[in-house]
Amino acid sequence: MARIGVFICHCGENIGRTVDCAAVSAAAAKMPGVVVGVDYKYMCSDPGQQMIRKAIIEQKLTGVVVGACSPRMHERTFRAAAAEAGLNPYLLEMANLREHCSWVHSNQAEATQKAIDLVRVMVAKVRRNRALRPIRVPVEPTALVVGGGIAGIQAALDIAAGGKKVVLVESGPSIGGHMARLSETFPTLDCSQCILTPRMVEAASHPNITLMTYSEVASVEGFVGNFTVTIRRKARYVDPAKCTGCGDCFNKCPIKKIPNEFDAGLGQRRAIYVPFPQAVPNKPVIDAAHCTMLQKGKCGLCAKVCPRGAIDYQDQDRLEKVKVGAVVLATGFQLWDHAAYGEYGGGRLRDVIDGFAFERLASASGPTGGLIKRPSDGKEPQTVVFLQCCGSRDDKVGKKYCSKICCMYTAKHAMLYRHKVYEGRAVVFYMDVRAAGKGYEEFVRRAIEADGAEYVRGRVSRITRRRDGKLVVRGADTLAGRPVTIEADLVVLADAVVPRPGSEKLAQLFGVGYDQDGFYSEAHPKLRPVETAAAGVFLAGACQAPKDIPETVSQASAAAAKVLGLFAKPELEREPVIARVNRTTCAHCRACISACPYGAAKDFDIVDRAGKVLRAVADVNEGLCQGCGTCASVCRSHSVDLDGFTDEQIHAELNAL
Amino acid sequence: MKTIETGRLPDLAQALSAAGYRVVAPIEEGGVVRFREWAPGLAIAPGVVPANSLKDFLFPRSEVVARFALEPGGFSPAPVERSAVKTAVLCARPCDAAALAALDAVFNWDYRDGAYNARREAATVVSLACSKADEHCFCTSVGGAPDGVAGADAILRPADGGRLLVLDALTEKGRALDQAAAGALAEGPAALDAPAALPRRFDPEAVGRWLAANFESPFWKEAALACLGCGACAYACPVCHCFDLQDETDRAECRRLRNWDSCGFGLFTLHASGHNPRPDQSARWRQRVMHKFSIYPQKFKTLACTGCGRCSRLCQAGMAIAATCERIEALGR
Amino acid sequence: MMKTETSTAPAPAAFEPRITAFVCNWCTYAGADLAGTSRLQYASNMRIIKLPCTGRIDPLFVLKAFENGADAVLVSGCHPGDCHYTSGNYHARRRWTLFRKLLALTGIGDDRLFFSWVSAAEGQKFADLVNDVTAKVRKAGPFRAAHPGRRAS
Amino acid sequence: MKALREAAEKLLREKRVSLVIGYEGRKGRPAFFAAKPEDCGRLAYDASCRQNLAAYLGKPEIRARLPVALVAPPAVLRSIVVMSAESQVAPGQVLALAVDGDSYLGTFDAAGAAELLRAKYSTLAPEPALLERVQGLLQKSPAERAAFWEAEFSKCTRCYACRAACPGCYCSRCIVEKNAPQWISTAALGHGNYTWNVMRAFHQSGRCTLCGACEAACPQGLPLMLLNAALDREALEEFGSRPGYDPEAKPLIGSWSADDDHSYMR
Repeated sequence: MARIGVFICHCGENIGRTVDCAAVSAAAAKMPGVVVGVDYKYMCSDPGQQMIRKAIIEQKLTGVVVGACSPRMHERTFRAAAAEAGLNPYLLEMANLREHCSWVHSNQAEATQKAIDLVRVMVAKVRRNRALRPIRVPVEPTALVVGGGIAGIQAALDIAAGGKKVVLVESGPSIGGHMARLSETFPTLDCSQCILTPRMVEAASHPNITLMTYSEVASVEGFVGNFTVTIRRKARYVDPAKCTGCGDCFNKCPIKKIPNEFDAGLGQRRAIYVPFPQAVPNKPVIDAAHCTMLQKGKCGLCAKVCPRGAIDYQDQDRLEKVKVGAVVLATGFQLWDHAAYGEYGGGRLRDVIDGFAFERLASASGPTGGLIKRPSDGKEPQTVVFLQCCGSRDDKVGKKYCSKICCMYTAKHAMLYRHKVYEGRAVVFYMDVRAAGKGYEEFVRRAIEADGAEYVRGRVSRITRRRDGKLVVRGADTLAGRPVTIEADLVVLADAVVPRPGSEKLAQLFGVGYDQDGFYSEAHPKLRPVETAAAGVFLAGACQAPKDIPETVSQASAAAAKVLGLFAKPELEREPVIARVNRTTCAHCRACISACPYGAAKDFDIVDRAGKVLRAVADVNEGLCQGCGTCASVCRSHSVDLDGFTDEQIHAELNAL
Repeated sequence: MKTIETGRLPDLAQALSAAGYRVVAPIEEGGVVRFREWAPGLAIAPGVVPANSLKDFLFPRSEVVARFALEPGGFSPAPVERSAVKTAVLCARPCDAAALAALDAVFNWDYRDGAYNARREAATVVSLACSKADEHCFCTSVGGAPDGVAGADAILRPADGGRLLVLDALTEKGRALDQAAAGALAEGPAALDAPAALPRRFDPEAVGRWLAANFESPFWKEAALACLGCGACAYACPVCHCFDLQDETDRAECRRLRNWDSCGFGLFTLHASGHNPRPDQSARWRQRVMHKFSIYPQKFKTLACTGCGRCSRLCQAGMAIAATCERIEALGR
Repeated sequence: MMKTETSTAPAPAAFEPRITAFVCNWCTYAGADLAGTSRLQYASNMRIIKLPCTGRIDPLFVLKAFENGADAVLVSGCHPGDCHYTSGNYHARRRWTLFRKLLALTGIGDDRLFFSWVSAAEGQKFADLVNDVTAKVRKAGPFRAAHPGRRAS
Repeated sequence: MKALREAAEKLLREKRVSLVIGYEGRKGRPAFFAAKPEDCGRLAYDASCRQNLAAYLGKPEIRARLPVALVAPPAVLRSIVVMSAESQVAPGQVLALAVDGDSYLGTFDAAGAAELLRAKYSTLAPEPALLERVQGLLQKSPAERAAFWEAEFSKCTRCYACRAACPGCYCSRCIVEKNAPQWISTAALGHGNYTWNVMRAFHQSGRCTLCGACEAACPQGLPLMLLNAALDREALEEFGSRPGYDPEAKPLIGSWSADDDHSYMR
C-alpha cells in the first residue's frame, strides 16, 4: 500500500505569494495514497530537508512529492535527502510550482488550482515509481587516440602522464601531422619542428603509449568504458622490428620521381621511403602503388641491400583488436583544393601554390633548403601575391565559414618571405584581417609596419600567366575603390581548411555527429565543446572546426582531462533511465532497433538449454541506452518500456488530470 | 385473424411506440441489416437474419455494473441505476427467441443477474416465422423450427405469399402487445405460407456423445486450422454469454464494466503466470463446439446453439459449426 | 444502448479549457522554466506532462488525454537538430505528420491538437504559445462530449 | 486455375512446403489448407477472395508448419514482403503462388515477390472511389466528421475480426490486450471503440497494403478502408512510403529524414 508524503514549499514568497500553499498541502493530504501533506517556507533549507527525512523514516513513506521549484533546480538536492533517509532517490518526484505556476500566474485561485493539479499528477506518478539503481559499467582504463598530429600527440601525452594507457593510431607512416610540415609558427616565429619533434619522440618512447602508425580504425563495437576497436595495420613491407632506419633501401631505390606528399609535391621521394628525415618511427614503408617489385615482381633491390633482411614483399594488412574505455578523435584537416577556382588557373598554374607549399619552401628542412624558389623555374620570386579567404567565406564555390588560421599564417608567410628576399614585394589581398588572439594583432601589424607587407583590401578577380612566366593578378582595391593589377612571380592561396577525407566514415563508426561541412559535432557548442553525442568519445583539434596550434593543444589537453576523469573510477555510473524489453510479448518487428539513435536496441536470440534458438526478440544494451524512449513509442504492442517514464506512470499521470 | 401488411410493419412499430414501447426491429444500414431501435421514418427489413442478435438488448456488449466515487481519501460505492425500458422486439427470428431459454438459464442458475432480468422482464419478443432459409440455417438440426414459438411472446406468420403477416399472441406480454397494437392490425382471413423447408443436417445428441468421448482427438487440430481467433462468431451468437469484468478509472470515479468476451481469443484463458490451458486455436474451437453441444446441455439440459447460422455467415475464414457437427457425427458412426 | 454516449453538453458561459501538454525535458520544459524565471505571465489552463524526449510520446497518450476530457493537446519539444538524443524529435515529427491526418479525418482538427518546437532559450515563445493555444481552444469551445474519442461521464 | 493447382501440387510433392494455403472452390471461397498433393485439386481463386491469407503467417499453428505456400494476389504479395521486412518471414520459409485475376504468375519467395511487384504492380493505389470518399469526408466540418465516425464506431462490438484478418497484426500480445496499463478501453463504447479503431489504423501506417481484408471481415460493415487509404496516401505524399515493395525496407515509423515536413509545427 502506497504511503506518499507531499511537501509543499513556499520558496519564501516566490510560491506563497500567488499559490495558497496551505490549501495545496491540505488538498494533497486527501489524495489517494497520501499520508503526509505539509507546507514549509523553504523546503530546500536544512530544516526543510530534515522535515522530509524525518517523515520518510517516521511515516515509513514509500514515495515523496516535493512541490517547489523546477526539478532542474533542486531534484538532485531532494533526491539526495531522500537517499540519506534510506528511500531510493528515484521514489521522489517534484511538482514544479514555481517556474511553471506561481511565477507565471497572478490569479491566486487559478494558480492554486493548477498547483493542486500538478501535485496530484506527481502523486499519481510517484505511486507507480519503482526503486531504480544507477547503471554501473566497468571502465577499461585505456584510451584510443585517432590521429597522430599535434592534437593526438598532446592528448596521448597528457593521458599517459595521467598514468593511463593510450593507443595512438596514425594513418600515415609517421606521426607529426601538418605541424611537422610548418616552417615557423605564429606569432612567435619559433621553428615548428624544433618544438614538435621532441613531443613526437616522447610519444613514441612513452611506456604508456602504444604507437600504431600506418594504421586505421576498421570497426568499432561496444560503448563508453568498453569499446572494442579493430585497427587495420596497413602492410609496410618493412618489418619495423628488424629495420634500424639506416636508409640503405631508400637511397638505392631506383624509383626516384614520386612527388613527396610531405613537401606538398615540391620535392620527390622513392617508392620505399620515410616521409621526412625526422619521422617517428624513423622506419621506411614501401608505397605499393609505385614499387615495381610489388607491381610487376621485378627489382627487389631494397631487399638485396637491406643488411637486416627487414624487407618483406609478402607483407599484408593485419587486423588488430584493442579494448579501450574512451576515444579521442583528432583526425585534423586538409586544405581545400583551389582547382575549383577557374579564374585562379584551376590548379594548372605551377606558380600558384597553397599555404603548405609555401611552408615547405620556407622550411630549412624543405626541398629548397629554405630558399624561396618558385616551382616552375626555381627562380627566386621578386613579387609574391598572397590571397586570403581562398574558398573560405564563399558559399558559392567554396565554404561558408571562415577558416580562422589563414589571416595569421598569411601574415607569417609575408614576413618570412621579406626576411628571405629583402627587395621582394609581398602583396596580401584580404577581405578582413581577423587577428583575435594573444599577440596576433601585433604580429600582423609587424608584418605590415616592420616587414613592409602591402595589404590590399579586396578580391582578386583572375590570375593569368604571361608568356614571360609572370603571373598577372587582377583585382580590386575596395578601400581606394580602383582596380589593381600586379605582375607577380608567385601566388600563394590561403585555401580553406576542410576535414580530412573519410572523416564522415570514421564519425559513423563511432556514432559521432558531423555538420554539413564534415566537421565533427560537439555535444554542446558552449558547455560540452570536447564531448560528442556518443558517450566516451571526445574531440581534439581541427576535426571539430578550423583551429590554430594553441587552440588545438588546449582542446587536446581538455579531451585528455575528460578521459582521465572518466578513468578516475573503475566503474562509471549512469542515470538508470533506460529502456527495457518485455521478451515475452516482443514480436521482433525490429522497429525499435531501427529507431534507436544509439544502436542500443539489438536483436537477441532466446535459446533453450541446448543452445537452440527458440525465438528472436529485441533487447536493449544498458551501456548504450541514453533513455530517450523512442523505442518505447514505436513499439506497437508496448513491449518496450522506459524506466522513470513507464507506461504505468504516464497513464496514471493522465488519469489524474 | 389479426393481420398486417408486411410493407406496413412501421405502422405496427409506430402504434407500439405510441403505446410506450421502445421498439427494436431489423433495420438496414450501410448494407448491413441489424437489430436496432426503431424511429419514425425507418423501414423494417424482415427478409433476412440480422447481423446482430436479440442478445444485444438483454445482455449489452458493455455495461457498467458498479461505480465507485474517488472521494478524497478513498473509494465509496455509487449507485448504478437498474431501470430497464419497456421494449418490444419486432421480427425476432424463431432462432433468436429460442435462445432466450439458454440465456435465462445461465443468468439465473446460481445468481439472479439483476441487469439481465430487468431487461428480460421489460422485453416482449415478437418473432417472425421463416418462409425461407439460407445455406447457413440449421435450426431444424438443433431442435428448432422455422416457425418455432419457443421463447416468443407473440409470432408473426407470413401469409398470402408474404404480402400479409398474421399476429398470434402467445403469452401475457404478447396479449398486452397485441392490445397496444390493435390500431395497426386488421381483422380478416389470410392463407398462411408454408414455413421454410429445412432438412435436418445432424443429430446433436450423436454429436454430444462423440464430443464427450473425444477431447483429445487429432480431428480438432485440422478442423481449426482456418480459425483466426476473432470473436465475430461469439458476438453474433444469440446464446454466447461469456463476459469479462474491467475497471476503468479516471480522476472522478472508477467504473466496473461488464464486456462481452469470447472463447476464441487467446487471452480468454491466459493465466497471469503466462500458462494458457487452451494454448492454441484448436483447443479454443473445440471449447466452442463442446460448450454448445456437450457441456451446456449437460448442465442446463438445453443446447447452446439455435441454428441461426450467424457464426458461419459472418466468419471471414469460412468456419462453419454445422459442417463441423456433420463431420463429427460421421466420425461417431 | 449507446444513448449515454451521445449527449451533447452546451458550452458553459465562461468556458475554461483544459489543455494537456506533452513536452520534452531538455528543450520545452526548460523553455517553460525560462518563461518562469523571466516572470512572463500566461494563461493557467495548461497542465504539463514531462517526458525525456518527444520521441517517447506515443499517440495513445494524446488519445488518453482527450478521453479524460482535455479540450486540446499540445506536443512540444526540441527544434530539429537540437534533440538531446540527436533524433528523437525527428522520429516524433514523422509520427505526428501521420497521426494528425488520422485525427483530422476523425474530427479532431487543428484547433484541438497543437505541435511546436520550443527550445530552452524560448521562454517568450512558450508563454506566447500557451496564450495563443488557450485563446484558440476558448474559441473552439469544449471538445464535443459527443466526439467518440471522449469518455462520456 | 489449372496452372495454380499444378504448381501447388508440385510444391507439396517435392516437399518444398508442408502446407499450401489457398481458397477453396466452394461458395464464399473460404480458406483451404492443402497438406497432400491430391488436395490441390480443390484450390480456386477469383476476385471474390477477400481474405488475406498472409494473416495465417502470424498464427503459431501455421508457423509451426513452415515452410508453407500461400495463394497470393498482388496485395497479399505485398503483405509477405512487409512481413519479411519486419523479420516475421524468414527467407525461404514462405512461398507465394502469385495470382492475378484468373492467371497464375508463378511461385516466388519474398525477394522474388518484391521484384514481381516492382516490375508489374509498381503503381498499385487505392480505388479512386475510395479516395473520393476520403476527400468527401475531409470536406465536412470536424463536427460532422466526428458524428460520422461516432455513428460508425458505435456499431463496433470489439470482436477484433479486423485484427485477425490483418497480416500486419501479428503481435502475440496486442496493445489492446495490455492491461497494465490498459491504454485502450476494452468496453465496446464510444471512447474505447474510437481509440481502438484509430490506433489499429495508425499501427498499420507505412505497412498497410490496402488488401481490404479488415473491412471485408468486419461483421458490422465499418468503413475501415477510409482510415487505411487516408494514411496510405499521406505516407506516400509525405514520405514516398510504398509498403511491400522492398524486403529490406526500414519501417516508416522508426526511421526519419532531416527534410521531413513540419510546416504544421511552430
